Amino acid sequence: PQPLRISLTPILGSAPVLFGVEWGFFTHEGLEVELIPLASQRDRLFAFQAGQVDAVIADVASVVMLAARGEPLVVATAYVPEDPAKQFTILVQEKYSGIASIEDLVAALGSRDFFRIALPLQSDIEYATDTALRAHGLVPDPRFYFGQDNLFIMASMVVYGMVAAAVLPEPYASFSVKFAEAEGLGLTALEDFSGVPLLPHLIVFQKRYAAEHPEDVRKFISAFGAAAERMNKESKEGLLSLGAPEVLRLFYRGQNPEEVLVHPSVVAAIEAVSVPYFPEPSLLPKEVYEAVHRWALEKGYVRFEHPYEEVVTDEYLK
Amino acid sequence: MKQALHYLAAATAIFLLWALASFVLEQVKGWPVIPYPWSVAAAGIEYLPQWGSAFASSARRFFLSLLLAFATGLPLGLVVGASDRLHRWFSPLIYLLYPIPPIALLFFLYMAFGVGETVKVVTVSLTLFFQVLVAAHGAARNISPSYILAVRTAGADALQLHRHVILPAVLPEVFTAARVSVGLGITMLYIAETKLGLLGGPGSGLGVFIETYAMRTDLSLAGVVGLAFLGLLFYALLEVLERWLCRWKYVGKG
Amino acid sequence: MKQALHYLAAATAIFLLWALASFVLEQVKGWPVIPYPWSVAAAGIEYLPQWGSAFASSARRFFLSLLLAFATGLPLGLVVGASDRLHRWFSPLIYLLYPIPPIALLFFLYMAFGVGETVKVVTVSLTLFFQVLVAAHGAARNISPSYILAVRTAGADALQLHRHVILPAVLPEVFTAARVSVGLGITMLYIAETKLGLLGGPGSGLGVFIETYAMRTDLSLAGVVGLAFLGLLFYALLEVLERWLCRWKYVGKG
Amino acid sequence: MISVEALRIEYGRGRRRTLAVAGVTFQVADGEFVSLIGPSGCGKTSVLLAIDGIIRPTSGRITIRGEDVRGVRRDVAFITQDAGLLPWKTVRQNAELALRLQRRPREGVQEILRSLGLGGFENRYPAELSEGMRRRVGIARALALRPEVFLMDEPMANLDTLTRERIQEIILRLWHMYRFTGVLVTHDIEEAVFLGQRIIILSPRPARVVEVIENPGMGEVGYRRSEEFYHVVVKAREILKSLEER
Amino acid sequence: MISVEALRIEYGRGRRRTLAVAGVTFQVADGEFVSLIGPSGCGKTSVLLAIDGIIRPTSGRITIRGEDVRGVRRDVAFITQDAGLLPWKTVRQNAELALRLQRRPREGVQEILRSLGLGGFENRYPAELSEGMRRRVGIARALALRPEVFLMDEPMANLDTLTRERIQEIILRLWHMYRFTGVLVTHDIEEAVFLGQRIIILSPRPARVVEVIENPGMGEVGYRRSEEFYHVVVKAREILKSLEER
Ligand SMILES: Nc1ncnc2c1ncn2[C@@H]1O[C@H](COP(=O)(O)OP(=O)(O)OP(=O)(O)O)[C@@H](O)[C@H]1O
Ligand SMILES: Nc1ncnc2c1ncn2[C@@H]1O[C@H](COP(=O)(O)OP(=O)(O)OP(=O)(O)O)[C@@H](O)[C@H]1O
Ligand SMILES: [Mg+2]
Ligand SMILES: [Mg+2]
Repeated sequence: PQPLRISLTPILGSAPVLFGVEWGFFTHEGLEVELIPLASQRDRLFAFQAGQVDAVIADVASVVMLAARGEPLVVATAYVPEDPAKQFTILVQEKYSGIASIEDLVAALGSRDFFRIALPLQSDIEYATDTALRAHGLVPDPRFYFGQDNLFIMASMVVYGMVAAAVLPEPYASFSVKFAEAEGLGLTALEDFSGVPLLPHLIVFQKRYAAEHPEDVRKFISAFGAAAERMNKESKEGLLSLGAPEVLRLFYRGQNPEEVLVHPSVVAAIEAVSVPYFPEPSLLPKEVYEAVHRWALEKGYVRFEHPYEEVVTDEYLK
Repeated sequence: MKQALHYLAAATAIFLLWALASFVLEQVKGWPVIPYPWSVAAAGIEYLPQWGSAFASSARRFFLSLLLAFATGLPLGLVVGASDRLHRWFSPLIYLLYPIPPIALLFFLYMAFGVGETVKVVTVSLTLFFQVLVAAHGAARNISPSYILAVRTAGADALQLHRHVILPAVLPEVFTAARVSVGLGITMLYIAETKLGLLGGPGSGLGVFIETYAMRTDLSLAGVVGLAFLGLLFYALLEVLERWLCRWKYVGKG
Repeated sequence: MKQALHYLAAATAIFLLWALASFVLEQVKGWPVIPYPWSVAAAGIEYLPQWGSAFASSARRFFLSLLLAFATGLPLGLVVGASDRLHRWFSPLIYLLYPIPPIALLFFLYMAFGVGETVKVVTVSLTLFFQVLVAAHGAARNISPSYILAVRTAGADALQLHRHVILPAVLPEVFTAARVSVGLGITMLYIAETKLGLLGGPGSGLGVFIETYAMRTDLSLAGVVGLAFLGLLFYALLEVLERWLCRWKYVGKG
Repeated sequence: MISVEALRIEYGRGRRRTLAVAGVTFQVADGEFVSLIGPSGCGKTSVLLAIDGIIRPTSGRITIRGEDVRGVRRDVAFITQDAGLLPWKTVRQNAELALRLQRRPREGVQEILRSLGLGGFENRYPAELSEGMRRRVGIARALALRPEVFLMDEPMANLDTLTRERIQEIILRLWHMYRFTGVLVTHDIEEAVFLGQRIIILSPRPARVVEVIENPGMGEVGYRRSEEFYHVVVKAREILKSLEER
Repeated sequence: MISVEALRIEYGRGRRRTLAVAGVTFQVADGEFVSLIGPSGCGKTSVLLAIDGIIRPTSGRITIRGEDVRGVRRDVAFITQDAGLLPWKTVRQNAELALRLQRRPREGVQEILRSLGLGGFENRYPAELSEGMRRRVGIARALALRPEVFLMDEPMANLDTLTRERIQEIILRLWHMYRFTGVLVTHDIEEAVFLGQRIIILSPRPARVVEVIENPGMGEVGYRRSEEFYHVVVKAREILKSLEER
């Protein structure tokens, strides 16, 4: 039988898949899973649409955009951060930009032509940032942003001052702040995503694949849930020692774990990362879907409305 | 006139083939994989201000790059090509450096030129520069000795030789090279506009436009059509320029 | 022989200029912005297995792309160029499609060729395809009518005409185009390796090698040098091939 | 016998139409050698190409040995102005080319090359030969077909006097040996007189036959230095001059 | 007076060394017209280029009016084989080119063009002219310099008989008018005899003077059809033939 091809994003929501493979939860269910590493979010979505992968771990904005084209099937919530205000972080280089607060940032965006925030476009992060800026009375403009969908490159850029500000999810944000501190580079974290709903990470399947292999989808989700449950029980150290080299191998190929993971700044930065609680897979809330969908319509990222019911189903949850 | 007609016919053919492909794929796959040309046109019109500003930015950028490449590559190529000694010493240098893709050196380019407009223009024109250089160099080596003899027997100095013989003699070949460069240059423009990250909103260039609306195939295809138009525009420009500068080539052929 | 000497001199010149630039920048900026050539060499040697495997993968990929581009572009260009009618109808089509960068149509490429190795090779060869097509087309249009008359009066049919006249007549120009394509192709290879398809490790291509070690300038420059070598290798290959296939061009000139 | 009747050739269509040949009639008997001379651009090459079957006449009729000409015939050889050697083929390959294209056995080529003084050069490329040798390779190629009819379009153009005369003598010698039917197009008056039993003079474009000069002395030993030769040359020159002044 | 003494010209160095001219000596008196003839590749062009100061002799001495030749002189005009017209310049621009390069006033060009039958074609490009007209533009360019010395390197090559003779006559007429000192290089025997008061015959490479034929009848009315012309042509042909056989 064909393995289930799934493309991962280097975000926390992918962690249960990684550990599930590592701990053998999928093979235990009789499911062979093939991890497909792709260069960027855009690539992952293209590959999904083109039918080259059967499933992806993605954010809500991606799901909205995929819904507009290929009628995917959003199955389940993979991970929900505990605190909506802390799901993303705005990082600024205070030294170069003179920005110390969210108000400074809003003022800088409004007045300085060249000032830009690095973030992945067409993503939950862009949605959240738009919403946050609007809450501070600023009409979002695409010219505010510097689109970069490789989170690692973005983190490096803001750490080394190549951009003055960036918006990053966990664990990138905590990692970058600590790493910069350890390297003697100042990096300030501004958090103001209080008005933003919780944006879960999602497991997305091709509709056709789900129709043809409904059992495999159920098995996958149940193994995923089992892996998440075990993760919640493991210690942070145990998870890190097992997961970090795996993450490097998958997303940052060529970085030698024995070299990278002992680097003092990296060690310090990893220390700062907190492992969240992974809930049972559940349905994507309708309000969240609709809020992001509305935003995507306004932005011109999608053209037509796609009702929640056509996209999200609980058919495969248990 | 007649040529314009053929271009029109070709455009129509592309249009029809495209529509056909859209239709067939829609039937086979069950969803509109490739949007129909008319929906692309509609999307383009809906976003006309952005599309127009993207087109204008890309066109300006491309024009600058082309200009820069020619202003530097042409004289250098002529001088190196026209002298046997310079040719022997410099052409290996050119050929050693030529295959190095400028984007591989992007990091250093960013350091030298920042992340703004300059680095894009520099990246594109660096690529074109070598094309022009190699073409001008080759053309200068192939100039008929009879032309050179003609002006030398009339007592021309080196500068006059370049002005009256070498430059006009290589122009046709340089125009051919320029036409080839347009295709290549547009590819490089796209890369320069998107490789580093998307800067400045969809109105700041067709590359950014295409990637920003990547998930809206109709809009992003409108951007791709924009790139094709841009290429065509420069072709037409070069054609007009050549017909004027090299009008001696077009006489006596009906 | 003598040419090899000039290449050696050029390589030395590049080496010295590079070292000088490193030195000057280090003095000015206070930190080693551009690593010295010897530290790049050392880094390359340290990572030799990876570097070697990256080089081999890239070379294989590039060779395949070049082959594919020539196998398709050359016959098509010749056929379209050699016939007035086909030329009139097809060349506008070529020029309309030529400026569209294939990576702008990534989604369709993925759909057609998957996300694996194929799509990378296809993207590179698509770009080269147009270069070869345009060159072969132009060359076929410039064949001296006296050659054609010579074989037609001897009773040649269309196939024989292509085999005995058109193909050998365009070969030199096609080789020139191929040389020009090497530079462009390497750029596209870099893009294909870093921007699309399955992500590989640093051993899976020089492009990935360069990007993986972007923060280690010495290693990533070793990758850039690898690209330059790759280009040079293909240059030399084409040179040898041309001297063999077009040996009639090199006789009677000492 | 070659028979050309009311041959009319037009190029292009509509506004671009050019009338190149406007009704030319002449015959060439088997084994006869005639030369065709006329102002440049008058349509000489067009007539020859029509006889070879490469271009189709707009109207009129051309027969060779009573058969209508339709396409290139195996028993007709054509020599072009610059011999049309392919620079990427060696002397031998060039000489064998016509045979090869017609899928005929390639024997005898070696001997023809030797008889034309090209022995030892079989594996050289055209670029390594002198102009005179190149023309001889072109003649060898034609000769290899063992043709009944030889059509020659200015085969001696752009040669210096002595080389030209030497090739003219080679052609004459070959004609004496094989007695092919020959048609020579030239713009050199002396050449036309040296190699034509009859000299057909064509008018400026569109070509018409203006006059046919009989030249019975052609082929005699030392003809080039005879009084008769001189007089025919003068006569042909007068006619051609008068044509231009019209 | 042009004086060429023991002129020796070598090309290249080391293993690639070619001796093109091996000691050529001759004089041309003021107002005299001589022709230089020799087998192809023998070194004729080299001699002419040396006189024009474009190439530097390996040894030997060249003087014009007693002055050593060093570089291109203003009073010397050179006409090349194909007239060397620049295709991107109009007839007038081509004719004015030499004057322009030497920064001299461009008057009189119009009249020269008209006298050569090129009136009305001033703004045409070379591609629009017949071959004969192109040669005349080349002559106009040379004439515009009002030179004392005319050097001509096969100016009538690749022309048909009638056009060639017409240009020969134009050159003769100009010589009668201006009495310049002329050196004509040619490979056409009749041309050499028609335009040379003396005919200098050179050996195959490396060039040496083999024989100088006096040709006092040159320039007389109807010379081309005279007995004398015919005899000089035969004599020159004999000598050249004997050279090749050696
Ligand atoms: N393929 C063609 N298409 C259109 N016109 C042509 C073509 N070939 C020849 N012509 C025209 O037909 C006329 C006769 O041409 P042709 O080559 O037969 O003359 P020619 O006597 O051989 O000339 P030349 O002395 O220059 O060889 C010329 O005016 C020429 O411009
Ligand atoms: N620039 C050069 N470098 C090397 N050899 C040369 C050069 N120019 C001429 N030669 C050689 O010198 C010899 C004489 O050449 P030149 O052109 O003077 O002869 P020519 O009598 O004018 O020949 P043609 O009748 O072909 O015009 C030839 O063998 C030629 O190969
Ligand atoms: Mg002709
Ligand atoms: Mg010469």
